[in-house]
Amino acid sequence: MSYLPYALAVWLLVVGLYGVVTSRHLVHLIVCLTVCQSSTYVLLLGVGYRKHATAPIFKGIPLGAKATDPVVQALVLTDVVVSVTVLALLLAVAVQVHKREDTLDPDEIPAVRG
Amino acid sequence: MSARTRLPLFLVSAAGLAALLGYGVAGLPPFGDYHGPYGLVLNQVVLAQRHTTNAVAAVVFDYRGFDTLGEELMLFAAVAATALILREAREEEAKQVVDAVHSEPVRAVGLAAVPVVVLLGLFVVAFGYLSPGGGFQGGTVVALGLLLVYLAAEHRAYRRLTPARVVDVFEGGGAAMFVGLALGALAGGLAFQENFLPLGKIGALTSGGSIPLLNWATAIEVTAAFLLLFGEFLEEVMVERRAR
Amino acid sequence: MIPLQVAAIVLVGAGGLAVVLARDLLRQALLNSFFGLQLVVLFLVFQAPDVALSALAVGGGAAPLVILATLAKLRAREEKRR
Amino acid sequence: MDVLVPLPVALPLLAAAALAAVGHFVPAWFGDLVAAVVSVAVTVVAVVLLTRTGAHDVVYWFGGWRPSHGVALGIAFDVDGAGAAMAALAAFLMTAGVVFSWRYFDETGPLFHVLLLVFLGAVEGFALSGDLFNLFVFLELMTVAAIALTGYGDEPAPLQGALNFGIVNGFGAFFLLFGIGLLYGRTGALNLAQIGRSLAGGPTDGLVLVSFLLVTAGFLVKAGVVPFHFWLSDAYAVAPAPVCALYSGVMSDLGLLAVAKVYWPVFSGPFQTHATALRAILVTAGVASALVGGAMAFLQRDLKRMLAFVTIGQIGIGLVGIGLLTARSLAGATIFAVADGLVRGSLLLVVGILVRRLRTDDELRARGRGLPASGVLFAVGALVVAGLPPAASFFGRALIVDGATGGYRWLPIVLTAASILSGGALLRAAGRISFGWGSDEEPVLGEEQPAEEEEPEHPPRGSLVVMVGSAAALLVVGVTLAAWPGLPGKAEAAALRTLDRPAHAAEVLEGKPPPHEAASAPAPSGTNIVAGLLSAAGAVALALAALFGGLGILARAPVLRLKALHSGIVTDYVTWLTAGVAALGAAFVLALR
Repeated sequence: MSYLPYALAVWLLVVGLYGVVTSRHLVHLIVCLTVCQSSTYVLLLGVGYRKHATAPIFKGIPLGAKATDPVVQALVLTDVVVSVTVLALLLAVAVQVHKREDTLDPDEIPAVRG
Repeated sequence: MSARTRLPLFLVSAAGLAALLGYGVAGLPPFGDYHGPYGLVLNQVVLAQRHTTNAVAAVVFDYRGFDTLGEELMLFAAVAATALILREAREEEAKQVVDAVHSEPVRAVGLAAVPVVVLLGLFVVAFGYLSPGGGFQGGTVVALGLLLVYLAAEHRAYRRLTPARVVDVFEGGGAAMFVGLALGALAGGLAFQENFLPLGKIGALTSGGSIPLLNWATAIEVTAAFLLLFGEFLEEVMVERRAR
Repeated sequence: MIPLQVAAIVLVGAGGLAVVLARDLLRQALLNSFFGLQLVVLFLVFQAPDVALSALAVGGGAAPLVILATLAKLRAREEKRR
Repeated sequence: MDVLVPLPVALPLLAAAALAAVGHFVPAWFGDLVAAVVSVAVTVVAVVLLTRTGAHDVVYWFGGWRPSHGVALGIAFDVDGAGAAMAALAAFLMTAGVVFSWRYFDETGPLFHVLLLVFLGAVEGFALSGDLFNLFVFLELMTVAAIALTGYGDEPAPLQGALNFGIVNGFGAFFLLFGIGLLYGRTGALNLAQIGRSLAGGPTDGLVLVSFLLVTAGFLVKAGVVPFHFWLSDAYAVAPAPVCALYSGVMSDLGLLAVAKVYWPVFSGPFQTHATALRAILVTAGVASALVGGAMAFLQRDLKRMLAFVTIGQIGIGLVGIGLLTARSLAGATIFAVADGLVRGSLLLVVGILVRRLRTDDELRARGRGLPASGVLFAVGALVVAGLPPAASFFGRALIVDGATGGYRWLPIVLTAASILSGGALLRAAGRISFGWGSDEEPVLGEEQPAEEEEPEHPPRGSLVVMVGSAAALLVVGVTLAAWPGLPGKAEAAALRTLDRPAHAAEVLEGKPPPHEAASAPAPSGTNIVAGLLSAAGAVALALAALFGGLGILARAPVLRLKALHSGIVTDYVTWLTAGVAALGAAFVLALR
């Protein structure tokens, strides 16, 4: 049971990969990418959690109280906000591809091959 | 590869990958038994060293402020690039604007919500280093609040409120301010990004030295970035509407 | 581990699967915002309120908005072509 | 602390943000000017830093947070010889790229230069950082800027290449971040030296193996090592040539050297007793890359794609150098990466000249239309890629081979074969374009691309002198780098310090000066010189055979199948990525346990 959060991280990464590989539409694919990304957030916050601990905000709690790790939270919180702009960037590229190719099926977009 | 050969290859590989990842996470301490040291040491020293009650904000803006600098530039670059790609691909089309909502009561309620949400966002920014929140979260909320102008009123009003040129200036300016504050410390003989203001009284809005400044620079940057982003995507939709 | 955490973990796992399996784009966009909100709950029970707040602003606002705008754009363009 | 250290990152990023803020109000040339001034300044700063790393690393703690009791509170830059050299290389290549495209991107406003500056800041940060998460941040920043830069095609083209780039590199970053999560859970540290110190006493268990796998995979995706290389040729096909020069000369090399940068401080402790097995795995991956890259390069007609595969092949040779796990090979790999990066950058700028003058970078279509100056540059660059002595990359390659320990006697033969393929491909193109040799139909090289022989909207722009000059500058520096006094000895001393994990950790975390490493002054042996000459001669012979004998002989199933694998379909690429990580992981688990 105490490894369930880590199992969730593995699950999300693999499931997201499955979604990407079987995707027939680039927008669908890009959304699946964000599922993979959330797996890393779950892992990071999971490793920084401590039993019976409060959030690392020391307002109105006794000095030296047990608190969760602030570092992983800092890493994740900025990345969450930034990742949505990267999502938007990829979607904008997809919109541009659609404009020129009339399709967003990865198997049908004619690309330079070989 | 045809789709028929791709899937079996993927399933075998993914099973292998899942096994490997499982093998990896099995070496972690059980959930809840994290024993540090990095974050736990910071939890011990943050009040004395930084006078901010929110340890996460101290990490974001000071201890690991250099990561944040990189993340801010990522936000800045991603939005600038999105705007570029969409603007280049956008057709020059009719200027006739169709507005989203026509029901007056809905408009009134929506517009009334704008100041509420914006104020909420500003509140989240302002107290970010004392309680949960900060420039990243609050900036996003402020941008969402202003976006309600579009949803409730009209596209033209949103564009008038957030003209692209001005937003561009703030988007670049917020990021430049963040880097500039760090370089300022360097020019003053301190380390890059070192705090150069008095730390203030623990729990007060003036606490944390330069953290409030960095926090507000971030808020400006994030708000402007999201306003620009939303504006560009809405413009994409409006172009199609107008064309019909 | 407390039951609330177990519940949040199971929900997020199911939510992620649902997003991946949804083949209709609009449906996927909606499921994705649900998934985003489930993550908010998970972060809260992991004692990470700062992250939960940013996941709320992103998952409940910014991300669905950008995705829906993209879908509206693509749909409008496809209708125009017909 | 040394005030210069933050500047290579801070200057470009500040300039980028400020340029974007004032972009609407300044004339078009302002962007060129700012980018040029900043990249020259960063080049100077990086070279000065390089001269200061002679006897010890330059360590810088951001925010002034020095470690207390062995725990790093903040983020450190740990500038060693290799890092400073890469930083200088990146800024110099960027300078050449900016000069090369002077006033070329005027219409799109200052954004091209804004993104270039962000890219420069990101690669500088990645080259200098000594913190694992910070490496991740700069890797991502590099990706974001690069996705957009890839879209600045010379002609309007679908951004499919940019999308493949973003998606595959996105997965690389997720793997890296997952690995960081594992390491953080075990060690509670993000500083490389501190993670390494914490791992050193512990077991070589699943967590260590898998985190090494994930972190390495993240970097190898960026480097473009087989089978993580598929995105690379698609991105090069659409990106403008000066941007390709930065990708080839900087981004790939940085991904490659990051493997050593993380392996030695972090993982060398727990893997100490498994070095033989690890060596076998990494050298195999490098050799596979070298051969696949060379073969695929030979099968291209689009020069940018050809150089993409040349890059993959040369990076493979560099990976062999890092994978041999000796100080001499590491020194060789570093010299090789820098020198060859400059030469590949120069080759891509020459392709840029062709694109701007002939409006094509297709070997067959450009047959007999080449310009004399660019033809000479291209041919010399091709010979250097083939391993011609006494160019600096030849020295690097010789050190790599000399550093091989027993059991790798066959390495020179395989690496020579790979170089003959890469060099032969480039020389073939040079012969066909400059002299009109050979035919203008080669079905094996692929069908005619959908013709875009549109009349140029504007006459060819850009001064030829400026363009040739910037390409020539890269080539000259890349070739003559070997003349830097005592370069091999210095590189080896630096590599020896990298290999001494405990001393390096004490230097970073406690500021203890490292022990003086007595470096020999290795010189390439006679065998190496003969091998280099043979390799260059082989490349010329191969090119001539291809030009006058035709390529019909290659129209066979295995060749066509290899080409067909590079399908341009992103879901294929992600499948290969998954398979590659799983295979590499299986090899680790079987060999290292």
